[in-house]
Amino acid sequence: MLQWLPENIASYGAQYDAVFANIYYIVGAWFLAAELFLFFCIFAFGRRKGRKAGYLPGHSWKAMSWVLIPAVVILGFDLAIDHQQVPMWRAIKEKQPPADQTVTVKGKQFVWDITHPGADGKLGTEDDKQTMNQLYVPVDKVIHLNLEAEDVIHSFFIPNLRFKQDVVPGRSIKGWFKAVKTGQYKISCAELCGVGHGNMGGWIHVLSEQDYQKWLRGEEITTSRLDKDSL
Amino acid sequence: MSTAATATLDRYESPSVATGRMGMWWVLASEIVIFGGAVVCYLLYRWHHPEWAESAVHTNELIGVINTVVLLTSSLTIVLAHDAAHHGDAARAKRLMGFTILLGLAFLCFKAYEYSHEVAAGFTPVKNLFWSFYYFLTGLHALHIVAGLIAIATVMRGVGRRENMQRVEYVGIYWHFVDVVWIFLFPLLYLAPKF
Amino acid sequence: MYHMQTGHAVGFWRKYVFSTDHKVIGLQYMITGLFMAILGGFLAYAFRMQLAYPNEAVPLFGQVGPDVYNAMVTMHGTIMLFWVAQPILVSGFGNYLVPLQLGAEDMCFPRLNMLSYWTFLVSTVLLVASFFVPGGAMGGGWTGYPPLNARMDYTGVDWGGTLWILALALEFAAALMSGINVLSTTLNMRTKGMTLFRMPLFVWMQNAANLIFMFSVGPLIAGALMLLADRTLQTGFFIPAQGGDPLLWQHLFWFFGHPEVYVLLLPALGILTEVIPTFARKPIFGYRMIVYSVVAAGVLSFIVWAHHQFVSGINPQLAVAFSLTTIMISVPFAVIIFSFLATLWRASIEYKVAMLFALGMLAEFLIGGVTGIHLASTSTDIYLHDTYFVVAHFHYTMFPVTFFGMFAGIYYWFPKMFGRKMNEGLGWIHFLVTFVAFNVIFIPLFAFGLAGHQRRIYDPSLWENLVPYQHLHVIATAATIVLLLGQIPFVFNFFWSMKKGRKAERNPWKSNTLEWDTPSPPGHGNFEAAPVVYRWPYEYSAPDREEDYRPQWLAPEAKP
Amino acid sequence: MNRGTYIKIYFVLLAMVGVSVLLGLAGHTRIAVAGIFATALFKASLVLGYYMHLKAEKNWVKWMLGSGVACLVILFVGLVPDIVYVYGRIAGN
Repeated sequence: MLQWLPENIASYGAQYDAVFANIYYIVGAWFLAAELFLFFCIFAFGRRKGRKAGYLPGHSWKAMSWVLIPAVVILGFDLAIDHQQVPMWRAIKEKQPPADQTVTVKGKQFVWDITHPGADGKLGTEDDKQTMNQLYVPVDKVIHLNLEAEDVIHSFFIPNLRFKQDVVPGRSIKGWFKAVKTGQYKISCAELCGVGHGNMGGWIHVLSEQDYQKWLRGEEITTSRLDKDSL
Repeated sequence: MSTAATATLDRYESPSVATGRMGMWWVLASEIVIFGGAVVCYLLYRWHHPEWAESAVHTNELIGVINTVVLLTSSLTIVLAHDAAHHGDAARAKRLMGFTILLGLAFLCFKAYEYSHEVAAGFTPVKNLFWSFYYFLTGLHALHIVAGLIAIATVMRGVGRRENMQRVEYVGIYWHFVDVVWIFLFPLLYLAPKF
Repeated sequence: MYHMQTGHAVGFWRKYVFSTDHKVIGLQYMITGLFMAILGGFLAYAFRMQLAYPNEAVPLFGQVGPDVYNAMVTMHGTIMLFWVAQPILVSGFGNYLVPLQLGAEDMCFPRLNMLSYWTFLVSTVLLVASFFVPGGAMGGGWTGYPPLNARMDYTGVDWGGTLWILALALEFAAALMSGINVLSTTLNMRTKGMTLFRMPLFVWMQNAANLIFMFSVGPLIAGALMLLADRTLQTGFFIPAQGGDPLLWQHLFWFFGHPEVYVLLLPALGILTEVIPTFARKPIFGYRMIVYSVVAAGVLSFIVWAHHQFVSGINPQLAVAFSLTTIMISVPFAVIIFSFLATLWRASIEYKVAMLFALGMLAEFLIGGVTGIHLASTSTDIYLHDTYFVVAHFHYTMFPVTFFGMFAGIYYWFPKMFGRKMNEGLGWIHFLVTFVAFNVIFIPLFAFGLAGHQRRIYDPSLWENLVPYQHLHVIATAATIVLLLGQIPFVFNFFWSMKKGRKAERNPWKSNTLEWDTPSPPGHGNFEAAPVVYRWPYEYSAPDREEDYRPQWLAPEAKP
Repeated sequence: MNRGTYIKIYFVLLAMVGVSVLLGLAGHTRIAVAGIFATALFKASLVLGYYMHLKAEKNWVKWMLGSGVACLVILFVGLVPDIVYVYGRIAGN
């Protein structure tokens, strides 16, 4: 199943997909064991003449331990899973590395309004660059996002960065990522936001440093396929 | 009635609480989480919005006090009606339930007076969120008063025919619950929010 | 029909329509639910066709635009949960079986019970009517998140959303009334000898479900009234610009919404606790352990709700705490599932259709359970939240629970309800088609979710990253049609067997619980004579008895 | 319980209304707020205990009503981090 995940271009991508795989294999093993046992019982213990079912009410602690011990082992595995995944969560949502650049993303029905800092690298100045649905970032830089919404709840989702955060009107939620590979990747809206929800998306353009500077100056970028009309 | 009751006694495991009263307790359990949920929302918002205190000074505390006393008195009359019904005094029970209904109507009249003055002063449900909550909480409570009055009136008719006297207790429990809700709404909306 | 206690005949209207008999009310709930299931299934067909063949007119439906698509997915979710699963599993089976299994004549508040059904029917009418009002039916998602649904302008849905809220509020009121009946009946109307720990597990589960429902739904009812005010009066309970907070609704909704999963799951597990021992001819393994697990799950279900909101802007540390509680709630359910597996060990299984559906539910529900771990762990949920993975996950939990559980119950109790057996051959076909088609629909959706397919978009062909997987939508849609067609044998079997099926005796499956000590179907008042209970309900294949079952009502044989 | 008790309780309740009103006038302090809610709780417990006869009721009923209140406490505590101390909330909202 895991080969379905799209290419991962986030700096934490390898660890992230490792968490994924880890859970997948632990849980998969338990799942297979349980299903195999179930199907074994179904086929092995069919009704036959002359054979009576065992009388096993499972009232004693000894009998119940057949169920309780596996359940406790499962709890152990679950806690182990949670223990190894929580640092990943903290790394993504709580501990943000210092920003190289901050971008404001504002969702509204049914576009993403994106404000890039201009050449001075600061938001809220004259040279800010406004785009619609197109996010431009330099590669290998820590990008902070101010995620906001104007009208209803949207959700800023970049599958290749394993990034998702709902944007809520009245809040400015911080997010961060660092893309390690240049190219164009999809942005979508992952929260039902009205009639145009199915059309609400965009592209993130991860550019090399030179290309990014070029874009800031408003020059043509040949390495990038700038398809402004597509979603 | 009595034969069916004895038959039931033999028929089933001994009941834990009289069936009608237990049904009323379940109703109250559902109501506690409904009113409680609304109050939890109000408290959370109130904690976040200290500026609501400015709106809250405009609630009419005098009428709040009067209505508290009216409801407490009606609680007394309905519990005395239960006492009378318990001792088989149907006429007295009926009279006391009549008082309760009158007091409930008085509560609604005061409430209506209060609402009309507030709306006239511009404090409508859309004025701000404090007033939205004020109308929401007191309105929901007033609806329960109306439902309680209908229930009491229905039971009162039965009591007049000396039928189902045990229901005086059940309807009383409901009425006391409405009173308890008001006991909390009164400080929440009239007294404490001014701080 | 003849009334056993009062001894007078009852007319048609009192008997079938305005009845206070718990069995009739239970069947009314079930049949209303089955009709709504047809509607919900048809909606699924229409929007799956749109996903497979975007923007082509859907046969039997017509063009599906984005607004219609939103309305259809919203109503599909609402209908399947609150107008199919809830009325059938909780109110339907609960009403029909709880008094029978306790040895009672009826519910203890029969008129409240009738009021409950009629309130439910009014809510059904309101919900169906909302399809036909200007602006169409509710299109803001079955979770009704504000601000989207707090103002009509955001969705373009006018009266549809308002009717949706009213219908839900009435449905909750109906479910509460029915629940009060089940709880009171269980406490006060157990026949002689039926102590609490001799009750069938089905009764335990029904009571647990109704208690959980009662304690979780209140804040949402309050919230629904606030949302209604926001929609109609323009108040600002959930509008940030007016000081409200959209996240409050999400919390209120999921504080109810997650326990609701168990409200639907527990009755279905209750059906399994009756069906599996009967056809395995073996006592349920660990009766008390299951009861305590249900209690533990019920308590835990109140502290897991925010795992639906990991990326919705809640405090990240709160998310970690909720992840831990969510992981912990898997333990009581692991205990219950393992108890079922232990029950099958050294069993003597009869492959009746009811048993097939019960086993099918176990096998499928496991998939739903294990995929939940990816969603319960906060970091992997970042990626999977609001993708098709979630859709596949909850269908793997809710579909087996609702439909496999319901079919297991219907095939099992049909002889009791209508006095005739259903056809086993047609039942096998029904089971095989349902089982295979269901998996073919939803396994591709897991793949879709992993590929990053976000939910609730009406036209996947607009999305460059999803176009390579379009064939999976076609497969899933084809399987949906097969699944729906596969219900035809059931519908035919149901109505045909009602009239022409093989006559069923009182206890056709040689089962132990009290409902099998009544005529099939039971008359008004249920039992000819008050039954007395002598033992727990799962005495199958006892070594000291020739026959492989010993009903609860059978007096102990005198010792020689 | 008899009529005398009911009437005595009634006068205690009235006195409590007076106390809470006086507390409301006394001053805008935390103690006054705490006192107001303490009197409300006291009043409610009197009504519950004596008028609704919860004192004489089976224990499970008290537990059942109490667990309803417990659910509300859970809800309240769980929502404080999000609704009161809001994560990422823009000032002014």
